[in-house]
Amino acid sequence: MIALLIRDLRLATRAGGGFGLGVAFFLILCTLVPFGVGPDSSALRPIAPGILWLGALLACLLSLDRIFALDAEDGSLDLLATSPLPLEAVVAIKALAHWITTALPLIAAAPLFGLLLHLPGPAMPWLIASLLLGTPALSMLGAFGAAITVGLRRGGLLLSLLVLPLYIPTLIFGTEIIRRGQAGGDPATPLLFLAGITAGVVALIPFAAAAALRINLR
Amino acid sequence: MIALLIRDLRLATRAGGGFGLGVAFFLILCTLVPFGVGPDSSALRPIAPGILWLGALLACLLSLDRIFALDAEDGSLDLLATSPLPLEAVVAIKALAHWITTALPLIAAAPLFGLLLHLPGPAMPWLIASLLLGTPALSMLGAFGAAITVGLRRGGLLLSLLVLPLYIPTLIFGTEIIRRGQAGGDPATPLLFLAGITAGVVALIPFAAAAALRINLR
Amino acid sequence: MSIWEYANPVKFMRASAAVLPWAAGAAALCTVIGLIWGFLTPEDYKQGSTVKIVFLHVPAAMMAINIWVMMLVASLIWLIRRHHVSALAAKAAAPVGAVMTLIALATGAIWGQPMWGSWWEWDPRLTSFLILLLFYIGYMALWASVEDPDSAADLTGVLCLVGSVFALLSRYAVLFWNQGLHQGASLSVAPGERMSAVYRYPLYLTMLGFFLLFLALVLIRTRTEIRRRRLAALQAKEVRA
Amino acid sequence: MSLLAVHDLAVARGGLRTVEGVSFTLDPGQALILRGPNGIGKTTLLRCIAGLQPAIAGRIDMAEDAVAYAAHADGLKSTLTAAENLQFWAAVFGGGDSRAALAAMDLTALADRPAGTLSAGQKRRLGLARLLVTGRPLWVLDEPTVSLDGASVERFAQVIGDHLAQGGAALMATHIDLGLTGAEVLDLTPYRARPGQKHRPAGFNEAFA
Amino acid sequence: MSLLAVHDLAVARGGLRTVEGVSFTLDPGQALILRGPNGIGKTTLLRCIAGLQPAIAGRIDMAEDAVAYAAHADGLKSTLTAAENLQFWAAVFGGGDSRAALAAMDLTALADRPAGTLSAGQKRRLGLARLLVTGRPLWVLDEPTVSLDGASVERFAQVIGDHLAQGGAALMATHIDLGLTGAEVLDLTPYRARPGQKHRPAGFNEAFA
Amino acid sequence: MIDLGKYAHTVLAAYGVSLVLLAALIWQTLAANARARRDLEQQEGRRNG
Ligand code: HEM
Ligand SMILES: Nc1ncnc2c1ncn2[C@@H]1O[C@H](COP(=O)(O)OP(=O)(O)OP(=O)(O)O)[C@@H](O)[C@H]1O
Ligand SMILES: Nc1ncnc2c1ncn2[C@@H]1O[C@H](COP(=O)(O)OP(=O)(O)OP(=O)(O)O)[C@@H](O)[C@H]1O
Ligand SMILES: [Mg+2]
Ligand SMILES: [Mg+2]
Repeated sequence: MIALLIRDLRLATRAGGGFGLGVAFFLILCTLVPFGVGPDSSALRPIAPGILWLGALLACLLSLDRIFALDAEDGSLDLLATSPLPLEAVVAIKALAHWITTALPLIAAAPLFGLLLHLPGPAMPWLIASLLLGTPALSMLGAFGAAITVGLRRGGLLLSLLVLPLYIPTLIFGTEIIRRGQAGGDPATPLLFLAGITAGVVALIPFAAAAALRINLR
Repeated sequence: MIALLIRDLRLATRAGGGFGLGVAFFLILCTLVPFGVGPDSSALRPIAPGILWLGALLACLLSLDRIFALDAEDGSLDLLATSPLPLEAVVAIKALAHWITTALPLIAAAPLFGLLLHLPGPAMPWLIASLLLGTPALSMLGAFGAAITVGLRRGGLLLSLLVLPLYIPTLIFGTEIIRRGQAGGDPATPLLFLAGITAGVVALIPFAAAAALRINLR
Repeated sequence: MSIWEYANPVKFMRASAAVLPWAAGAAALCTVIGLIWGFLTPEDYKQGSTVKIVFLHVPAAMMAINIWVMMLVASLIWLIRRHHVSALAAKAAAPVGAVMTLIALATGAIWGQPMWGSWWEWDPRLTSFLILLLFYIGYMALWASVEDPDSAADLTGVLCLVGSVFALLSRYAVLFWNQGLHQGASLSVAPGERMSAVYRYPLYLTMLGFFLLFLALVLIRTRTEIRRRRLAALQAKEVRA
Repeated sequence: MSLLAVHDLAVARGGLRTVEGVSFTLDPGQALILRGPNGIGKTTLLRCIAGLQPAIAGRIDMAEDAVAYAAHADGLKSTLTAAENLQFWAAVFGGGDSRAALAAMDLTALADRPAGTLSAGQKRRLGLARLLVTGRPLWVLDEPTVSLDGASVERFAQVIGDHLAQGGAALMATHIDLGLTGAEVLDLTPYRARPGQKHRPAGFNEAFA
Repeated sequence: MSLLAVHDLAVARGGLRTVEGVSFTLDPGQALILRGPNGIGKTTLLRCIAGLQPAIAGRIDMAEDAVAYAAHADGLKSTLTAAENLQFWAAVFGGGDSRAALAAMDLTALADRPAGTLSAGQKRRLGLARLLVTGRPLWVLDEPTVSLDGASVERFAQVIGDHLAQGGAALMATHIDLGLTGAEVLDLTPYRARPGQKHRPAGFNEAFA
Repeated sequence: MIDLGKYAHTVLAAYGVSLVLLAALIWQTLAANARARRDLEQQEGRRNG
């Protein structure tokens, strides 16, 4: 298990592994938004939480096809499926590796991007908290989508369509936390909901994803 | 030339061709935004032009890897390159096919999504006009990015990274048209600039894209 | 001997080994002295001690642009004359340029906090630098992603060409989009607008220092790339044999 | 006791049966070679025994976690070195000395090379070295010697011989002669699935044919 | 006048020369078969003549737009029917009767099947039918008979014979005997590139080795 | 020590960030160069020896 995690992390940081591309994409998105909606901080501040969450979500989304597709192409997935590791554990580990290589750098960089979008200082801790709590669910749901589309040739857009609706609850509660924190309200309720969603997803989705993989392997 | 265009359109509308996925993605995005920024029309109205343009841009982006990658995988690209069609024409036709299958449905659906985001009525014609004028540049620049990344395994995120910065001028002038039109100002200047950019891009980028394809073919 | 001779890797290794100690030494000297001198300059009556930031900010901003231009030239030399070292020099310069852009952005942002009251404004000057950073990132990411070195050199060359045009275009678009807060060029020749000599001479020195630093770093990095390429070439031959 | 016992097995690919009625047993120290024309279903049968797809009919008896499978694709990561690739699989299968496995396939000199820079034959040897670190008794091999030159094929035959001598077993599909003395051969041609009424369709294509 | 004349050609793959000093001419009615061990550079040479990659040294003389190229991949779209696939290429090359081409490769019965549902050999036949609709005199073929059964190979040899009789020419790389009478054979083994000082490196790998 | 006035934090932060970035760049450059030299010498040694 540890070996699989280490291998995936190593692959991501070697040449062509795409480590850091997610952050770069996030940066571009944050740059593009003011071009779309105008440079005033009064226009940017209210949408900043939403944009930051959407950016995280899309950066996640665009890196999903790396989770299983590369392993399926070079035959590793067959070998992993016949190894002593249960396929559920493989899914969970790969989602974890995706989270570490994509979401974690993104969370680390998020305050910086918050500055770009004029997110006020008091909202920053809530931004971090909501991302830390919510992104594991994004990675896990993404792994499920990737498992379903692993056999398809250019599944990118289809993958997005399958996965985005699954992301909606996470997105809603995530932004609500920031908004309430920013307004000085009480973000406990959405925090609780978000934690519940993430816990449920992390506990149950690996089984669904492993089932999807088994179907695609045979 | 016509034959190539017809074939690409036919492929897009057959099973698995991905026709309509762009609009679906656009729809999801537009429904996600109110969740992100709150449902008040006062919050939505000022950002509506920007969101619509960003949505169009992202929907475009996610379908780019279909432009050349599928043809490269099954060997059609080699055969097209040795055919009497100049590679520049192939690029131009494929960008056109991408525009017709992705951007055109999007433009047709845009007023509907404008309504969802409370874009005021007088801005609608400007929305359509700016999209009509700007999206050909998006498709063509996307074809350039797709040509550069055609040899790569999972170029999705990299493709976005290369293409999105190139979209900046188009995005700026496109939203500026709507904003000025909405405010009753004079959108002639940004319209002119946008037309200029699109004309320049459509005239020159096929050569750069064909050069990139030749490099990747050898 | 024509200047193109230096495009031969062996000759380049020899020549750069000779130049490198001098460039590195001069770079260290100019940068350190310039920065210390700059740090000791008196306060500005308007900006207070923040004026000292200029000795980092302006040289970095200048180099950020100049390095991209140098990459463009090197890419053109590769695309037209197929000199391999030229392509590798462009590759070597990109990270240096990206760091210079980052320094200009960071010092500007830190400066903006007391001057404009916010860390970041979507001022055209700042925005164009952010866009420049994006182009640097894309260029480096493409180099890292393409396995075949010949294709990588060609593709990044084409990208550099197209990217230059769009970086320029973006600058005009951004100017059209938003009015600026940032001051204009105060090194300009127009009298009255010039900054006083107290600041000007240390500034010249740090600018020279940053340029030499860039030169030294690019030479080292190009040598690194040449060694890596040679290693890969030897391995490829071994596999083929 | 036998390592693997297959009774009246039927397998399907793409919703259609390929072979049916296949039975054999494999004892420790035994090697069995599957033969048959292209497309008869050798690969499908091996994947089924490796547990990658379910059988349509029949029974497969063996101990759990006994199989090590090696297919056409070697599952190598081109940016990891040869040693790193092997160490990963050794860790996943919990054991196995990767240094010894590299030596057995004559890869010691290439241990620190990224797998992407190896030639086709060298990659294949690395893929086969993986079998040695699994510590599994039953090797299921699909055309193991593709793109190996003569010397490597001999070395591989010797590795298989050692494995059998230590009480292992091997089931392979191959078109060429490996020079394994004492290996049995099973030709699948007589087991080609015949269309006709079956108790249970193998999938959509058969259910509606 | 000859259709193709190659003088002292050198080609490279992956930044290293593969073969060099290759010269030959091909007149109308003539067929030339390239042979050589795996990896010598047959495919590279053919791609170079087809215009897909530049030569490192030497000259290729031929009329513009004379070449029809067929490689391992057939360039078929699985959701288009066989006839649609062929009609597309006929339209691109401006001419050619796609009905006749289908008939020549015995595909008339399959014309309305989506190409994705054809078997490997049928796909290959469709890929070769494409040559007939190009109307080009010089066919450049890379292992054209892969996955064809005996009857199809014979049919293909006859198609080539007809093409030569009509003043065309064919350049092929193949490992098997096609039964083409009068075809010349060129073994590339003696032309394998030797390391040494060259005026101009073929790419990064040669420039730095 | 020189007096930086009320902007001490600003000035020091700017110098600090810039020098850290420059130091990281220089360190990375030298480390990569040393590594490339070592790998190449190893390979050439293997070829000749
Ligand atoms: C974060 C972003 C910033 C960027 C990318 C940036 C970029 C630049 C560039 C490119 C120059 C060179 C101009 C030239 O010589 O033509 C410059 C100079 C200068 N900047 Fe900034 N700047 C930023 C923020 C700031 C801030 C916040 C201030 C202070 C309020 C500031 C003050 C100055 C001064 C005083 C100069 C030198 C005088 C001059 O040459 O114009 N900059 N900056
Ligand atoms: N993805 C697929 N979808 C549908 N049918 C398939 C698929 N893959 C293979 N088949 C069919 O299943 C049958 C069995 O294939 P299999 O790969 O098991 O044959 P094989 O005996 O291994 O052949 P070979 O000697 O060429 O390796 C063949 O008739 C083939 O056409
Ligand atoms: N993408 C690549 N990058 C680097 N080297 C390559 C690449 N593809 C092939 N080669 C090498 O180029 C050489 C020539 O390959 P080529 O495909 O032309 O051989 P071939 O004669 O067609 O072989 P075969 O008979 O197997 O088809 C081989 O040594 C091969 O290893
Ligand atoms: Mg098989
Ligand atoms: Mg070949």
